[in-house]
Amino acid sequence: MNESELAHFKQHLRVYLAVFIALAVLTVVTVAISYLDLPTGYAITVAMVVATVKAFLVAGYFMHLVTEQKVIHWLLALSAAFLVFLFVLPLVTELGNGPLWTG
Amino acid sequence: MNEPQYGWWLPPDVSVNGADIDFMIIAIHWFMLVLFIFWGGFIAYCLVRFRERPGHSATYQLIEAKWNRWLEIGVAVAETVVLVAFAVPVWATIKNDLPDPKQDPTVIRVVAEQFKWLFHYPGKDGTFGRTAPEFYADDNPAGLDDDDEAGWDDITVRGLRFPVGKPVLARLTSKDAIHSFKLPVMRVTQDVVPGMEIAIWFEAKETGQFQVACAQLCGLGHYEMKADLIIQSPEDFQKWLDEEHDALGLDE
Amino acid sequence: MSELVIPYRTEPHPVTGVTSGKLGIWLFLASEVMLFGALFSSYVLLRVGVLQEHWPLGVEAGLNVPIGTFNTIVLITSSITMVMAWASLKMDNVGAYKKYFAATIALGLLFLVIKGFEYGDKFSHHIFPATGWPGAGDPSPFYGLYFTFTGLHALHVALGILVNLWLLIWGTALFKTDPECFTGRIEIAGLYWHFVDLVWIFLFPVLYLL
Amino acid sequence: MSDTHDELGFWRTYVFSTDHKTIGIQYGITALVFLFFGFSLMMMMRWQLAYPGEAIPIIGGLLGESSVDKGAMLPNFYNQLGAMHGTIMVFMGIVPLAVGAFGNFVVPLQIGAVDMAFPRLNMMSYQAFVIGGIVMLSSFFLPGGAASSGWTSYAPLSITATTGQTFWLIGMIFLIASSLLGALNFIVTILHLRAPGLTFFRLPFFVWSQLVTAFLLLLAFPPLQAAAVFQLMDRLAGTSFFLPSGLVVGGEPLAAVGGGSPLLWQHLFWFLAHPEVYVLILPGMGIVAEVIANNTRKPLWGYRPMVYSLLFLGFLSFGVWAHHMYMTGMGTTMSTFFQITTMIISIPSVIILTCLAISLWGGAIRFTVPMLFALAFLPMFGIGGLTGLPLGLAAPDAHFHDTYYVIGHFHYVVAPGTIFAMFAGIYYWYPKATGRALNVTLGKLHFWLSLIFMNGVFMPMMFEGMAGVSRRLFDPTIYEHGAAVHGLTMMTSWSAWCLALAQIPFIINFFMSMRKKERAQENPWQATTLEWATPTPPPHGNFTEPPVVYCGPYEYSVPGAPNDFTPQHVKRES
Ligand code: HEA
Ligand code: HEA
Ligand code: CUA
Ligand SMILES: [Cu+2]
Repeated sequence: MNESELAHFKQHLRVYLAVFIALAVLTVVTVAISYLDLPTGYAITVAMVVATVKAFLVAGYFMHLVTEQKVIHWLLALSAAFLVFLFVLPLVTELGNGPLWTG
Repeated sequence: MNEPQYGWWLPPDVSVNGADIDFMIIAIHWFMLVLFIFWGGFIAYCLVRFRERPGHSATYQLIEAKWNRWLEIGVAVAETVVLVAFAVPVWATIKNDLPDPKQDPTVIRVVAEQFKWLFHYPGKDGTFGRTAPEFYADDNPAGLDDDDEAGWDDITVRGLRFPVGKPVLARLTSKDAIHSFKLPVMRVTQDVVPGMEIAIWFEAKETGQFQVACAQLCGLGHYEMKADLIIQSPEDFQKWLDEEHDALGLDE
Repeated sequence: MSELVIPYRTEPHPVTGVTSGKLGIWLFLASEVMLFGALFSSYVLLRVGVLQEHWPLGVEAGLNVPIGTFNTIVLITSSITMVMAWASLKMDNVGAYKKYFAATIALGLLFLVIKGFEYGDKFSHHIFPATGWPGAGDPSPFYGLYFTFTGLHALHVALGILVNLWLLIWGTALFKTDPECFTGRIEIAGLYWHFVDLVWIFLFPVLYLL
Repeated sequence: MSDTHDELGFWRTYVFSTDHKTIGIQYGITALVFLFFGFSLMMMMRWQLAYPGEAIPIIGGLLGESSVDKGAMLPNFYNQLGAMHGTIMVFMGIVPLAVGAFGNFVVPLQIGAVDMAFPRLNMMSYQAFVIGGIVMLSSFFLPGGAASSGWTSYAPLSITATTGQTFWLIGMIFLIASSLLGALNFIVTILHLRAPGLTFFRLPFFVWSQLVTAFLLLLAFPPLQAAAVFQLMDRLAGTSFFLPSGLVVGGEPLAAVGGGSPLLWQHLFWFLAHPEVYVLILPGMGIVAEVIANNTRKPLWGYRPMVYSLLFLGFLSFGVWAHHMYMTGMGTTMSTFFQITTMIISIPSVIILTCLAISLWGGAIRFTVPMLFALAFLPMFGIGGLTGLPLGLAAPDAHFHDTYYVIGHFHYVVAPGTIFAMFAGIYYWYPKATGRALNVTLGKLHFWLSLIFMNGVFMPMMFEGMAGVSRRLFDPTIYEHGAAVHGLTMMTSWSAWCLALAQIPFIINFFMSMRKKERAQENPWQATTLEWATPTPPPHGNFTEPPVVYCGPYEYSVPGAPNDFTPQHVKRES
């Protein structure tokens, strides 16, 4: 690539570094929070929120999703939709299923 | 007892809910038949009228069919009607209207194992003895806890009996694989899933001698996992209970 | 026989705007999403299924959170080195690429080694997939889930390492003849690698912290 | 092909080929052999059902005494045959034939591509399929025999089953991997390698069906992969994902942690298996559409609605799976939900069939052999599909669940449905693949006999199901209602054996026609789609010059056009 492109590309490197730092910090954060032992409900919510943020950082910047083409977004949207089916339907079905297999 | 007539169509139905189910089955099959004959006829007609022959050629222009929309909408409407008017309410009754103690239902624990059915009646005191897997034994198939007096008068048998005209509350459990508790003449099918206790209800409107079947593949003996199903008049049933009770020999 | 020229290997397709390779890897990742999605959904179902007192926190179950945290950092670092490797190629600086890529592989191995020690530690405490919690015979599939999840993930890491090794040792030659194509391959390898990292980002809190 | 032979030598040309056409044919032959094998297993079972406890003629003597007792089948062997029949037919028969064979051979040709997007991946996908198949078949020789817990492999039964089940799981993992690689390849190929001018709404319907199918495979299979891993762990590592506590098997407490859920397996399995059933039917619909358009000599009626229905069907098929689980005791809220989705998903099928039927109107219908099979597909699938409706409603399903009615339902869709579509495809594309035409008389013989006996096999099952006879029964006659329908059972069995005989003309035709002297023309059916624009048989790289597309897929009997068919790659003057 030519000079200007190169200069422009160097911008990315800074972003990557920033993302990396953010990820590291967030990791420490989740762990730290886990030591506060909050009630399970909160703990799960917090941890999952943090994890999701990290996931978006990785997918968005390391995997360039932010600048990626539409096809890819649609594809991921599709599997996300099915993922929702896969998470929600069995759970709801079995919770409405009388006593659980508590043993 | 009247001999059941089995044939190439629905088996006899002696349950209070069976009629609804049978009605739906018949109705839907008429609906299917109409659709099929309509389409079959249409296709047959096309095949004859538009067969390739000298002096006949295909038309590039597609016909402006509107009626097919109506047909499709018709199918959709029909399905909606069946759903809303029959399927959902009927199924809700079958699943949810479990009899409450006031109707004093005949309560039976049904225990499935490879490849036998076990039917467990609470006995005179009307309460089941405590059961646990560790007590299972050849002479104690229900796994009753001897220390629990409630269990001393419990009756466990290999054939299912219950009185006519009175709801039955069955509580299904399995020791090993998934079985399926099927009473063809009662239009009842319920999988018996190990680790879960599933309560169902049904009610007979006729007496008779029939069969319990297992409808879920549960191993080698799945095919022979049947039991007698004897629906009796309340008197006969009570008589049977007393006999079984005496057979326990608790008095001496 | 594969001397055929199949278009859109290196140049993006006018409609989709991506190369075939990239579309392919994303499709593969989509299916991987469903795979791990199924694992997590099973986790949820099983967890709500058993009595809560039968479900240990990671710490209670003897998972070593500091080590887990460290391993997370290792994996994240390997991700950034991976990006850098790709970026170096973009700025056609093969030397830097080699360093970063080697580092990625090394970190991946480190991750596996540490995981191995964690497993060893469990085994030495007679904790196996078949172990219940808190003790044998208690109905909690926790350890089963722990070993299956981490095992499957480790498998993915191992696979990534193998591919990367191949690319580093035998693949790089391609860069001289067809830089576009090779950079593309590294990007694809990267996408896979980041995805594996991404899975761990969820695995870690779910197993160790909750 | 001819010249490339010497360049590459036998192995690279026929065994480790990366050419989509060769791979397609490899898939086809393998799948057909598996189909026939799966059918043979079933013919043994049909003997046991018709003549319970009697020695199986001929074969009975050849089997080990672990499977037969003095020639008479044993229950566990029956269960093995049943499970393997299902598995082989679905995963090693129809899917490889419909997707692997027809997809591979036809799709690149129809979109004017030189090959699949990833030829080497394509080869790997076939190899994974073969390995999976070998693992499956080898399990018959294990102590305890093959998997015997049904193709659904419900836990806990499958977890306490013999080693065959482990092989089943490993085999499935290979077959799934194969399908995933294939699916990925198809999607990229269809999205990227279309000839210039071949816009999405100029794609032949068959390509659309393959595209949707590929997405179903890609996104529905992984959960079963996960489930298979879980079950392997349960069997080998003693975990208990699917095992609740306190199981007592054969009087012995089961040594397992417990705390698992048997229903979790069912959810993961059916999450795949319902989309899977559409994988079984959609390519068939695609083929039928092609053949009907070609033999009515006019464009398909309602091409766009059909495509939209296809997409809708594909999407919704991920949200209906629990209609296989009504009887597991789910609450009425959820059963209502799944009843609604199940009724909704039946509508697109109705639309597609309606469009195909109306397409006949105004045509000049040629009753070629492929057309006969395609026409028979419509009512046969109709019966299969319509019988799905009562099953889709929980209350009637309470009587039909796991009876022969279900068996009848899905065999009508897969056997006289999909298999007929497959035959249509074979008769239709055989000339392109081999450069020889199939014999018409034998073809018609094959068709009429198959049609008669297919119905002879599956229609009686509907009535057995009505009578409440359960499936997977080693000997239904031990039940009163089973004994009452034994006449029907006999009819089914004899029809099944005759159906096998009815395949002889086909097999002869299939192999003899290859040896024929005279070659088939380039475009024997006077079709419009691109695969007919290639030399016959297509060389490596397919097209002599890269085609450009000027019009839709089914431009038949265009007013003012020179012929009654206007190929897609021919520019129309004016
Ligand atoms: C190709 C395979 C295929 C297809 C397409 C279908 C299609 C459908 N299936 Fe089927 N099904 C299976 C394969 C298939 N199924 C298998 C293998 C099983 C058993 C698994 C096992 O337990 O082992 C099964 C089981 C099964 C069950 C579970 C039964 C039970 O176990 O209790 C149910 C319940 O809802 C069901 C419903 C449906 C419905 C509503 C459709 C709908 O999509 C149907 C829609 C189609 C129509 C409504 C027909 C439209 C036609 C017309 C309107 C006119 C036709 C007439 C002419 C053209 C003349 N199926
Ligand atoms: C795609 C799926 C598929 C197909 C096509 C078939 C086809 C057939 N099936 Fe199958 N069947 C299943 C899937 C399928 N089945 C499944 C999933 C089950 C449930 C298993 C379980 O309980 O777990 C089942 C169960 C099942 C049962 C119930 C067993 C029981 O419950 O105890 C029966 C009973 O008769 C049966 C019969 C048949 C018959 C007679 C055919 C015939 O239609 C076969 C027709 C085959 C051909 C016509 C062969 C065509 C091939 C050739 C001619 C080869 C030519 C060769 C060369 C050119 C090299 N099947
Ligand atoms: Cu019990 Cu089948
Ligand atoms: Cu289904």
